Amino acid sequence: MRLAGRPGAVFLALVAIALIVAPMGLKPHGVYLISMWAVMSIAAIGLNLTLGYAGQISLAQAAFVGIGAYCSAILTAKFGWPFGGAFALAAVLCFAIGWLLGYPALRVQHHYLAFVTLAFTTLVYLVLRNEEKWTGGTYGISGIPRPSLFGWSTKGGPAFYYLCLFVLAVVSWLTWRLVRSPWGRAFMALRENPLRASSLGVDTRRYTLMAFAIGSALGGVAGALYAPLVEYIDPTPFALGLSLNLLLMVIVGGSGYFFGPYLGAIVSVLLPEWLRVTDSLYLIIYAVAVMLLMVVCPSGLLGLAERLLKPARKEPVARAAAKAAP
Amino acid sequence: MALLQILISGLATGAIYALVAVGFMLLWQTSQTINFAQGEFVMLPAFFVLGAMKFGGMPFWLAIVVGLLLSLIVLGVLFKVLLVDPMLRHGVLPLVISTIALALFFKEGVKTWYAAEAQPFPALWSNDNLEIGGAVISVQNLVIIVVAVTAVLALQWFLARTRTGRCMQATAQNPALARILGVRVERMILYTFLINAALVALASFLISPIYLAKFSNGETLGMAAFIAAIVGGFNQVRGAIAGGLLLGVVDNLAASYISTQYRGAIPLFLLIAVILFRPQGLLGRAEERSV
Amino acid sequence: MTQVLEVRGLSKRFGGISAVEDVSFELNEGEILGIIGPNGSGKSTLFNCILGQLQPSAGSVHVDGRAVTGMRPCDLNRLGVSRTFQLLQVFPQLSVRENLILAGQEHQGTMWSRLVGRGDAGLTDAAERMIEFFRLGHLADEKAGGLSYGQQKLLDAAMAFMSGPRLVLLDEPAGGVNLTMLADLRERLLAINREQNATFVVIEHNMEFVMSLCTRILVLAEGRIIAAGTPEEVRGNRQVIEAYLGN
Amino acid sequence: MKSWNRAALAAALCLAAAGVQAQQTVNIPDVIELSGAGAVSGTNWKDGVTLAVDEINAKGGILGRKIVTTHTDTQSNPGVSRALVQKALDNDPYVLLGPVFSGSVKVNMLLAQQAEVPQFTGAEAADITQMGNPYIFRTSFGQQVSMPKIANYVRDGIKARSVAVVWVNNDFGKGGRDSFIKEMGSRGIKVVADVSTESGQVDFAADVVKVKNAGADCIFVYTNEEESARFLREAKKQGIKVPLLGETTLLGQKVIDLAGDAANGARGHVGLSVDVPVPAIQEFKAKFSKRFGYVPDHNGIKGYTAVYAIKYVTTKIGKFDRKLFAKTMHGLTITPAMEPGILIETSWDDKGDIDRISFLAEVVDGKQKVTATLPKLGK
Repeated sequence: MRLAGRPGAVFLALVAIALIVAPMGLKPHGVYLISMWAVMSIAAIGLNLTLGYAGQISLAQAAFVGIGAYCSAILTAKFGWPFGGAFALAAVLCFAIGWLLGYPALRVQHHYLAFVTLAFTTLVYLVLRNEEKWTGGTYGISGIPRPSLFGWSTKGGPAFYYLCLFVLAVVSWLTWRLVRSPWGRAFMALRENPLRASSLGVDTRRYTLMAFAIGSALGGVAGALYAPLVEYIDPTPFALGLSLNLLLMVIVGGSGYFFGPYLGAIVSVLLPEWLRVTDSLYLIIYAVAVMLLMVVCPSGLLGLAERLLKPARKEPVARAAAKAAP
Repeated sequence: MALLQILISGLATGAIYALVAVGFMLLWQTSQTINFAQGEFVMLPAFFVLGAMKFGGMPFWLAIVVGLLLSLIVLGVLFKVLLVDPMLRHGVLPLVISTIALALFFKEGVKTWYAAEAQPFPALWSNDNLEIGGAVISVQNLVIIVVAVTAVLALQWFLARTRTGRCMQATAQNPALARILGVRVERMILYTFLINAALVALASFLISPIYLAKFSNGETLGMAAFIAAIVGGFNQVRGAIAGGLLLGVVDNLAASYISTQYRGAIPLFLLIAVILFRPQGLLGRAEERSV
Repeated sequence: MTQVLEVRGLSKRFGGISAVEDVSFELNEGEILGIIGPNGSGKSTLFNCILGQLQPSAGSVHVDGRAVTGMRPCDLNRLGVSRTFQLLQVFPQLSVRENLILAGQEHQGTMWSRLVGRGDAGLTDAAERMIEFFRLGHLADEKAGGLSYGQQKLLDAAMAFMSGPRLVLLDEPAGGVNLTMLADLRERLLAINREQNATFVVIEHNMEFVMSLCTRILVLAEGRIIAAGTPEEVRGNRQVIEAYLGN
Repeated sequence: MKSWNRAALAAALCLAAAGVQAQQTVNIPDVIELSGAGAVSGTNWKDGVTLAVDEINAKGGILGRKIVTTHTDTQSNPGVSRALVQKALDNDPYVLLGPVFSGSVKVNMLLAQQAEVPQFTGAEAADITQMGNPYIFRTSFGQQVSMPKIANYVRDGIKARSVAVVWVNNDFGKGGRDSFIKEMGSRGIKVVADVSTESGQVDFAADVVKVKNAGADCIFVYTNEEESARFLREAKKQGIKVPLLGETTLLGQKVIDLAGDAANGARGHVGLSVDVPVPAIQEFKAKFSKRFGYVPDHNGIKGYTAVYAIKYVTTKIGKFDRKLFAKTMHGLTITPAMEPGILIETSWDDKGDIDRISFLAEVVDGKQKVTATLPKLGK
């Protein structure tokens, strides 16, 4: 989606200002939630790169959030590393593991790739749970400190929110540049027609691995923030459920749209909270809402927006990313 | 003797996986539906039955009939018409998301409107045990193996030998061509959904007396069926039954001889190995894949 | 004249069936070589073997004297060998301009410079010229998927030329294109051939198109070359007529 | 009785201050597992709380104020539970109820401590009360209390030399298993098999084979209810003859219902259960079952008694003072005579740990039969 022109820029500026002033109008609970939204957005942006742009269906993103979270938690809480170092290592580690996980993608595609990455997520969960010596097992790791950066403590909710927001902004800017660079174009070529891409000199192998590695690194970045945000981690949040949830964020927001993950994260993180007014029915209503949304706009919220904004256009063919050939 | 016990118990569990895996695979074949709610599909029919007994005051046998009918309607027809049909032409992923949401809906629905706690479920057969060469197997387990294998073989016979079955296979392999040849493709796809609904209902009635009925039962079962379908071969009915039985045995062997903590990992390694080195599955035919 | 492409004893067998059998030919700079033959005569298999999409069972391929047998398509492309496909192969979600920039970008700079450098890899002007050349100007910002079939064929061909290739292999460029568009395409191909001394290999069923475009023609039947020569020579060849009509 | 006077005085003062005070409410939010792995425990807890709150409100509330309780679902996820506790704290709660999962408790007890809000938790992990948090209170035995009791039984009752342990690999089962094995070590009893099982596991054949082959004198089973039932059935099928021991969950009526006659002979320690022969608890069980249509487990009692403890303490101190509430709780004993809703005499120590009588029981003919009553530790 191109939010081209002035209205788009103005709108974005307004959103940015709203995000900056948000903590002033919110109670600590609200600040915590939008911090969680920012963190999940980062993870979903990563998945959107791998899946939405490069067309590689991955259900491994939860594992990378988990690896990032444990990396930052173990290094800061157990070894007293500064946050910056742990954060960087989490990103690099996930980049490397993501690169390796890309190799199966060179052999298999579509649903088969989804199954392999699904298995990977569950395997990582088992390791996190069973290797108690390192990960604390089911006891988890508590007392994860919120960092001080350049003498500025992020202990308080709003301060940590600004850290999350800052990272989100940097990630957004880098991703924006990436998807508009030749790399982004090559990713999309990979998604739409790898055979043709290869005949145009696009090194599909290298770009596939890169799409996995970068997407996974962003998962790690999100994890590295998740751990100090919650200040406690155990393996359960990083099981397959989170992968499916992140997939939901990308698809519901609009796979392959730059702003899709931000909207998707709203749906996944904030919508259930808003629905809590319905008490014990809130998850049921949430499930129905997601199904309705998918029936009404299978190409996600931004796909719907695009369709409504450009009614003259023919309905675009189903996005290649969403297509799994038999 | 211990090994025999493990093998026999593994086969009994594997038969259930197979039953669920077959339906899973049929849906994929004919309509490219990766049903992430398949486990919940197995969980639900038992609650249809319990609900019919509790709220409708029906006797058990009648409740079973009602449960089967409800399954056919809800998990067969409604699932297809309301969820799959509108999304099918938009590729696999929106439908995947929908089935994930559907799984949540079923789980939460049962929990909210029936009970969060595990429920006992009346047994269809006696709970006696038989002894085979030192290993013990319950009559119920034996019945499960027999019924599952029979059902799958009957299904295979149906698909290969009857006209409708062959039309269904034609639809699965090439819907466009099938349509040209005069096959009523829409109807064939509906049959697939009905067969799946019947299979999961059967699985539900067979296992609930042993495993109890609980809203969260689908989580484990769905995953197992999923792995069984892929390992056995995504395009072969007998592949799915081989996959299911293999998985049941491998799971028990892993727990016995490798590590109970990592018992869940072994089937996953099996899954990854099969996908990477024999993607058509152990018994499947090679399938055309994009390079 | 310099030799651009040399194929020696190329064979491809699938199981026991031989799709291409001992095919040899060479191609000089500026030539337009047509390859014709009945359906199933192995034309596309031959293409795919030359282009590294399939691994040949035997034989060798040289481009500019360099052995490229079995090289990956993307590496081959970066050596200056470009192609179009029999079936439509554009990127439907990208605009016409983006399609063209993509087609050229991997020939510029390094992986790193493509990551941090300009978004268009400095190719906007080149793409603009190509758009003009193929007369797609009014469609530059349209998504390629929204173009008509013939327009997509033109775009497909334009993409093949975007990297300034040394050799272009065109797989049925005329298939399914209407007459006006066909004349357009032929004229554009001849213009490129003239202006840039570009070298082509064309697989085609449309005899008229081939005869009017190519300088030399190879005839394939059951995986073997049964005739070769100028369009006039081939037209009169008895074996060729038999191969087409069957016996 | 001095406290009663003070309460009356406080109530009178409140009424005097403004006529509308009678309509005032007290906010006691409940943050609990209502979906995900903890849903069963959480639902029981929630219904127990609801029952108590409704009873108290029907009788006029606490110090004339009606209790307002919102139940929010943590989805059994510590990150979500943290958000919800934050939300609860944002609304100036008097006391906090829940959650049951110890991982979640570890996250949010720090928040409650910072806000100086007392918190009643259903968690049983040993370390929760060992972090020096003066605002956390248990509603049942911690595993560091219950495991020594069952360990003594293994040594003195069963006279076992070796034991096999079967546990569910989540934060409930792992914590119990670790405490139990430590207790076995200190008593010189050998652990010959250590079998981890999965939450939601259906096939226990391999696990039973394993413990059977280990040849232990007894088997300790520490899993959730339905897994316990499945294990018991498989154990019976494979003809296990040695005693099967458990802690609270294994002997519950729920497990007995689910496992059928396979449960017969199972024995062990029961901390808190609706099956013990205490009239007040039987009455509670009847009320609960009538209202919610199912038989509660110990989490139902935990939720119920927590609310009554709040009522008693608040009435005792005569005002809604959180700090004083926490201070009063330490070293407090509540007997059914003082507050019938507590069901059974209960004491809290200075760390927030609980002390009650408990029971040794055995399943006989499909019923839990108490064979001995263990006194409170403090007596």
